[in-house]
Amino acid sequence: MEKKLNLDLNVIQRGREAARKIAKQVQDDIILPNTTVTVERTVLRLLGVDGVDHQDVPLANVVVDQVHRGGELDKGIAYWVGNAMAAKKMTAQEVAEAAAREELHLLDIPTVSYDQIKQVIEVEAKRWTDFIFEQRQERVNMQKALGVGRTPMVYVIVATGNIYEDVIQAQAAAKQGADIVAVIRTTAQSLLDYVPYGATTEGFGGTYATQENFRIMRKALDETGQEIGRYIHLCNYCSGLCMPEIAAMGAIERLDVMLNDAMYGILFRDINMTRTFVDQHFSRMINSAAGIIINTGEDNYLTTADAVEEAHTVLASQLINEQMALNSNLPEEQMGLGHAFEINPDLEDGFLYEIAQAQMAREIFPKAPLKYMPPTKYMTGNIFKGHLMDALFNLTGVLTNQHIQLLGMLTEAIHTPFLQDRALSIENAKYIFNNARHLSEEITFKQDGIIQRRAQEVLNNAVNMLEEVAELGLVEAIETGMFAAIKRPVNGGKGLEGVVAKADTYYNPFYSLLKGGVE
Amino acid sequence: MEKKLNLDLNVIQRGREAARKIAKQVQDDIILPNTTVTVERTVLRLLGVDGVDHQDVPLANVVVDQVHRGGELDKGIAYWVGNAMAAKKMTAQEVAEAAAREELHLLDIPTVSYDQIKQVIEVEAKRWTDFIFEQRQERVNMQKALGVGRTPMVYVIVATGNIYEDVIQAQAAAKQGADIVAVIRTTAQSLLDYVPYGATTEGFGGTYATQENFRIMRKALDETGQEIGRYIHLCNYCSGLCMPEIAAMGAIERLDVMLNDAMYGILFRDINMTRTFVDQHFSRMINSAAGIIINTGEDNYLTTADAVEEAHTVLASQLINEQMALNSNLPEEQMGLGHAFEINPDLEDGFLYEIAQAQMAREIFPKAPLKYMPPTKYMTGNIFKGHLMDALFNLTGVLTNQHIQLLGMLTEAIHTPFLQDRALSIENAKYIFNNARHLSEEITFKQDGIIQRRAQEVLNNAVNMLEEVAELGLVEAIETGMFAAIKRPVNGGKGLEGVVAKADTYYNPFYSLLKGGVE
Amino acid sequence: MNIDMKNIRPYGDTLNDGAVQLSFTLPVPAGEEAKEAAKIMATKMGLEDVSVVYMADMGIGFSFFVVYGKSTHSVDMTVIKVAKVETNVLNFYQVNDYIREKIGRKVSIVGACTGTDAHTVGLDAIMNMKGYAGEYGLERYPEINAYNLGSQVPNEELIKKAVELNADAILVSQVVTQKNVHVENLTNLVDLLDAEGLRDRFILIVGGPRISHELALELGFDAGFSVGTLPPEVASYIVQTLADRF
Amino acid sequence: MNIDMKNIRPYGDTLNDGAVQLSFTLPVPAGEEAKEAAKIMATKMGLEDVSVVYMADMGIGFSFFVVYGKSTHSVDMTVIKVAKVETNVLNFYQVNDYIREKIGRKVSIVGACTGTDAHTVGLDAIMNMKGYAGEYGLERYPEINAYNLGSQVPNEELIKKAVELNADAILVSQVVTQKNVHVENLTNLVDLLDAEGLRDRFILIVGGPRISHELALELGFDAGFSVGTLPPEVASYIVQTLADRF
Ligand code: B12
Ligand code: B12
Ligand SMILES: Cc1ncc(COP(=O)(O)O)c(C=O)c1O
Ligand SMILES: Cc1ncc(COP(=O)(O)O)c(C=O)c1O
Repeated sequence: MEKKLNLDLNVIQRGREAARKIAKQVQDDIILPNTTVTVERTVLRLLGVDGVDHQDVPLANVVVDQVHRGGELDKGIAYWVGNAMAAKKMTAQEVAEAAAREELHLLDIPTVSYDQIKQVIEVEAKRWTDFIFEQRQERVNMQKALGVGRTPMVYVIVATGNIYEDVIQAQAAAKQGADIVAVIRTTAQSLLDYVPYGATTEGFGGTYATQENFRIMRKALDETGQEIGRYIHLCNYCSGLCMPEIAAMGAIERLDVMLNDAMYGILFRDINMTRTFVDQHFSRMINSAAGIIINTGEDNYLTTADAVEEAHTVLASQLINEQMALNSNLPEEQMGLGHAFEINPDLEDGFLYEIAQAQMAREIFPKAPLKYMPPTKYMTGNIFKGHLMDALFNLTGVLTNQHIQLLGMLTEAIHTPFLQDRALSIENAKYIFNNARHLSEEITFKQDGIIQRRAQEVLNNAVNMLEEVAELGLVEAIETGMFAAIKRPVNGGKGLEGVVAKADTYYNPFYSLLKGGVE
Repeated sequence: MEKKLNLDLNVIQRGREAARKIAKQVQDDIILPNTTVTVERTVLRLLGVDGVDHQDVPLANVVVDQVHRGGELDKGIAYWVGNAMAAKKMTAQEVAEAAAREELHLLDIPTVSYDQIKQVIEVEAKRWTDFIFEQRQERVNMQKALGVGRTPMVYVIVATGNIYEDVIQAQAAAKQGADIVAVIRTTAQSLLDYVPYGATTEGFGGTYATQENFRIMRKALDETGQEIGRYIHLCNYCSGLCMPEIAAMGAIERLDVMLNDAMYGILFRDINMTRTFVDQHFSRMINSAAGIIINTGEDNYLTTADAVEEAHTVLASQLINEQMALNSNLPEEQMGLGHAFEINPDLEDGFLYEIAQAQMAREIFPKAPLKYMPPTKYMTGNIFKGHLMDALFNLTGVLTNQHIQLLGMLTEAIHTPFLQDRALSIENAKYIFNNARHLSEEITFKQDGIIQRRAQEVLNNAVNMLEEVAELGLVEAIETGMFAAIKRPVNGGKGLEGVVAKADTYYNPFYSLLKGGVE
Repeated sequence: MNIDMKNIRPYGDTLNDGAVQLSFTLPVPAGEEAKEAAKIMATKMGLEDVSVVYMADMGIGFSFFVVYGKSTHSVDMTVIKVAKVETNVLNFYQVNDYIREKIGRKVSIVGACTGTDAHTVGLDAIMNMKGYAGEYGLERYPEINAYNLGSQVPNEELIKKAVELNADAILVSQVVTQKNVHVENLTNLVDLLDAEGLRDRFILIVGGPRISHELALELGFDAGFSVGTLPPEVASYIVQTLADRF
Repeated sequence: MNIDMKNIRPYGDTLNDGAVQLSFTLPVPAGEEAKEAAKIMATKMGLEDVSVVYMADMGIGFSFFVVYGKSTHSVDMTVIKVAKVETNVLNFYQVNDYIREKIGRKVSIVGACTGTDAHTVGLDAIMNMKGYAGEYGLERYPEINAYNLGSQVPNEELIKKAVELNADAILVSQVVTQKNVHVENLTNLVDLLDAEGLRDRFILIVGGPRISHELALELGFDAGFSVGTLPPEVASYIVQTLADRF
């Protein structure tokens, strides 16, 4: 890729170095020493535990809660469930069901040897990780057979609240030209400390993320993909209090893309820091192994802050997300780092600033499947003007070689998309992508012009900020409100009660198994 | 202005040379030896003849017809009317009125000396040319006082058929941000061999171009201009069988812009060649003196032909229009050469070709206030898509420094513009012009890239065509269908009966008076 | 989905939600009263849950609105019958073969943009050699003699030419529809033909972006063609109708 | 122009032409029948001269339409009365002066995005120091104690805080309106206040892009504010209403 912004590679290097330092500290001080209830539930899910009890509580929660209440989660749920399996000659699922019927208390079972536990667990764990790798291979095969859309890939959302209605909208979208369909999650779900179960029809501004819903939509999109001869990607939210569990569900059901950010939950959902850092780490290991592209949430910075003034926070966050992802062994090719087209449309030369920002992200993260978010904040009920803002957004996308283009909707300020809104949006993107297909290769930017200077300025500000954060430590930086002007204390936020310091004997087979899966 | 296309100056020079040769031949062989009924009627109008007879025939027509029927128009109407004025001690208007009452036959009046005739005529002629120069100065003064819109100037049409309804639409447009308002002319008018009279309310797809209508609209736009503090330009059609008369009316009523093309009438209205060449020449002398910007009609080539294949005919016509205009002493600063954004929107990289064409026009005619026409042919009932096509058109306009941007309407395929269509169009243009204000200065095109190669190819084709035309002569080129694939025989077409070979003693004071007016 | 064909309603994101988008201008100044007027207007149109999502001043005391609402109306699809050109569409070769076999002589076709209409592109698309969208025009058909009279042809002249050329079919193009000028002009043509007792001599066809087959029948034509028509469709209709009439 | 205020009609390019643009999707496959259905739908809405200018297949046997027509409905402007916030708008300095003079103590204001709503930008625009569109927010007013409770605040908690802080006014923001969740949530707040006999203790205000003053009154609030509201408007309303209530 041609470099057009004359960015100082040393400055970029300094930024990466600072971010690496930031991430390492979090890794060493927070992530490695701790586990969480959702990490442990994920372990259960990856050992084949599924279903809910008579009160609709997921069996994974039942089992982990039992051990957590007993104060013994620090050894890892794999230890306890493995012990039960070995002792009782049961599968993990049978153990969980028995626990749900209150016929079994994991902590009351006499313990067998560590080796015995490891033996039963590793077999089971390997079976499921292998299944994940198979699903990954299946994706590769299908993509090879069907082909995929060219970049920028067209990403649209469905958000009816009803999985069956979502299916109709999603299939229509694919036929209209969408490459990626994201099922928006109901607004209340991210703060639930469990994953709802089964097919659901009553979401609110979105549809529950459940394994069954994943399965239903995956099947529908595979069918449509076959029909139209193009692989259709499925996206959902790997975010909130159940990050790694959803990652596991996504890996099993062959989702392709997942919203997954290292800090979003802390800043925008007031989830506890430690909880989030630990959860995102494990969730990304799974995403990595499953070949799922993550989408980070830097667009969120700009929904509250000004996109010109705070542009550097987007880049700073991208660099942190990158380093944290690397610590989860997630390859750059799966890092769908986020950014957004959110500058006030009344700004003179605003389009130039947008180009600068988008091109900058492209040059700094050349291998990343960047995810570019559309104008939302300045959209109004004027659907005609809105359609034009989306057009400049689409033009910027193709001009700066974005990988994933989340399409804006002309009705953004009014309602979640109608069928026709999505169709008009796709038409907008397809028209502009095609009509300006090679514009990117045709154009260079003036030496020290508005665009170059803007990109350089944003880069400098971001690197200065990162160096400050590295100095301070990420925890303190967040505590003092350096990100999105939001202050979150280390001991505040939701989900803290689900954080557990690991014992020396902590056992989780997946850390090593998953790492092994990716080249 | 920065050159971005790497165009070969020698090739451009060759094109200009060929066009100069083409224009010179027309000037020498066709324009100078002939006059026409409308040229002579124009002379009367510029001597103060106004009004209609009891059958609504304009007095200018009554008088010229009298002399033309008598076979004596070859001396010029100025000779005959001057003779009557001198003999009868009447003003030109009085002569015309008497002729209309059939109390006076110009050819029956005993002739006075040539010197006497010249004396009465020159005084009167000078009075009216001075008035035109005053109007020109008035424009300069008002523009200085009020300021004018920045380029690309926003040009919109009104087309209700009723001048009073037009006024409302025009004033609204100015308040919405328009810089130029064109009153579209009723569809039947261009083939009338007279100019209708008075205020009119029943046009068809447009409003009659009459002097009173000009006056009404001029007054309305001056008022609104004062109110909003921006000079609003008025445009009408100096085209059809009455080109020079409308030029005179426009000069008197301080119009600012006029559609005026050297070949449009021949090709697209089947008006006789000689008639058109003579008429356009005199009309342009008036436009030149009056400081009126002409708009040529190259967009018309692309309504029937393919905009990619026939792009070079646009440039060829621009170069011919330029040379013909120079022969009328029209300065480059008043040459609003036309071109259009009419490539099939489904074409891959079509946007690059549009940029190439627009930038090429800009570089080849650096001083001309180019007039850029919007997509029309590929507009459909899909108003949403249409609005996007207009957006790329607007972006191309600001990116290539067009001077006059005739705004496209999202309802182009449906109806002449509603109030709201125009407002949305203006919003479209203003948004994009402002948001990409300095994009032009920021961007350069790849050496030998798609854009450069396309511009070079179009230039080469145009120059080859012009050299062929120069070889053949313009008349024969048109006869054999080299322009717009339309064949027009030199002795065919409308208005031929109004062409008269000049006598040696032909007299028309305005040729020299008008020439003298411009530096 | 369970779509009730007797009660079709607009669809936004849920079956039968009735979702409709509107835009219009009212000749009143922007403000709360204007917004209310827009809401009342939409309500009178049978919308519920009306949202006036945008209001803009048009510069002269008028206001533009974008409105969303849920239509309470429904349409019974089961009773809709639309008049359609029913002949099979043959391709270029088939049409010529058909003429040779079923008609046995060349077919003569005259076309024009009539009245003040100067939009020739549509008629040219059907008639010119070059054709349209990859399909040859009628002039290219060896078994058809096609005469394109061009633009702004008076009805009288068109009829004269059709008689002169012994036309089997007359093609009229009408693009300008302002103030319903096309309806007037087309009616006038039929009246003239009737008056001269010539109506049955010709297959009478009209085309244009605002023409429908239904409108054509209403106005006394044999067929009407609209946006996107290709030459073979027209040729097929003509030759089959002609063969039927023998 | 001679505008008849008793019979306001949409305006395209001529007074009373009734011109209206529509777009909607019907759950039927594209084709002549679908087009006819769209036309019937528009006709039922009271449009004449209906043109279905665009039809597009939506991929799943549904069709999208763009339609123009002339509305036969008219609106009587002379009888429209819209409830409006009637207090004068004072600026930052005037509000503070007004409080000092007419109220003589600090004014206490509590605000929250209630229910599941997490859209804080609108409320922040009114309350935060920084303010909005160049106007300081309520927190900056020296004579006002403003407490912004943030997002997703349950109604119960909001009331508790308001009592605790001895609030003069409660500000509620509601942005999400899907399935009318805002109406439910706002009604619930009024019910809770009524139940505890606290309704008259507070000036109760709601704001959001789909809120109108009228809706606010309907739901039992004192005032409603919508798109583009600036902090001084809200402050002015509160302090003047407060002074009146003394
Ligand atoms: C090109 C064009 C012109 C060119 C025409 C050049 C030419 N030689 O044809 C020029 C620039 C000269 C022109 C002038 C005017 N135009 Co014009 N023009 C257009 C434009 C942009 C495209 C029309 C077109 O070529 N379409 C492409 C063809 C292939 O499509 P089509 O005509 O629909 O034809 C297809 C079918 O309908 C059908 N068909 C058509 N005819 C026939 C006939 C038969 C027998 C059959 C079987 C089928 C058939 O088959 C065709 C192929 O599929 C339209 C806007 C638009 N995008 O539609 C405005 C438009 C048609 N013009 C319009 C107007 C008002 C004018 C003027 C009157 C403006 C003025 N006052 O100066 C003038 C006057 C012309 C006149 N006297 O008629 C209006 C009409 C409004 C209305 N609904 O009444 C339009 C809609 C633009 C607008 N929004 O104002 N125009
Ligand atoms: C920014 C934004 C977000 C941000 C919010 C960040 C934050 N901290 O606020 C994020 C990304 C988190 C978000 C999330 C969601 N959002 Co959101 N979001 C928007 C967006 C783009 C802008 C809203 C905004 O900030 N406007 C700017 C402010 C200044 O305007 P305002 O709110 O109207 O406020 C003004 C006035 O209304 C008034 N006002 C407002 N409140 C008050 C209160 C008082 C007392 C007073 C006096 C005045 C007042 O004064 C303000 C200043 O003038 C809109 C789309 C749009 N362009 O409108 C969608 C939108 C509101 N979101 C929507 C949805 C559905 C969601 C989600 C539910 C999606 C999902 N399933 O994940 C989530 C969940 C959030 C939740 N639980 O509520 C929908 C709502 C649809 C509907 N009508 O119900 C919208 C319309 C987008 C869409 N088309 O789908 N969103
Ligand atoms: C990373 C990430 N997660 C989740 C969400 C969705 O919100 P919620 O937290 O309600 O699931 C977003 C929204 O933009 C996001 O960027
Ligand atoms: C130079 C010129 N004159 C006139 C016209 C208008 O058409 P008419 O000949 O009907 O006046 C055009 C239309 O594009 C034009 O370009």
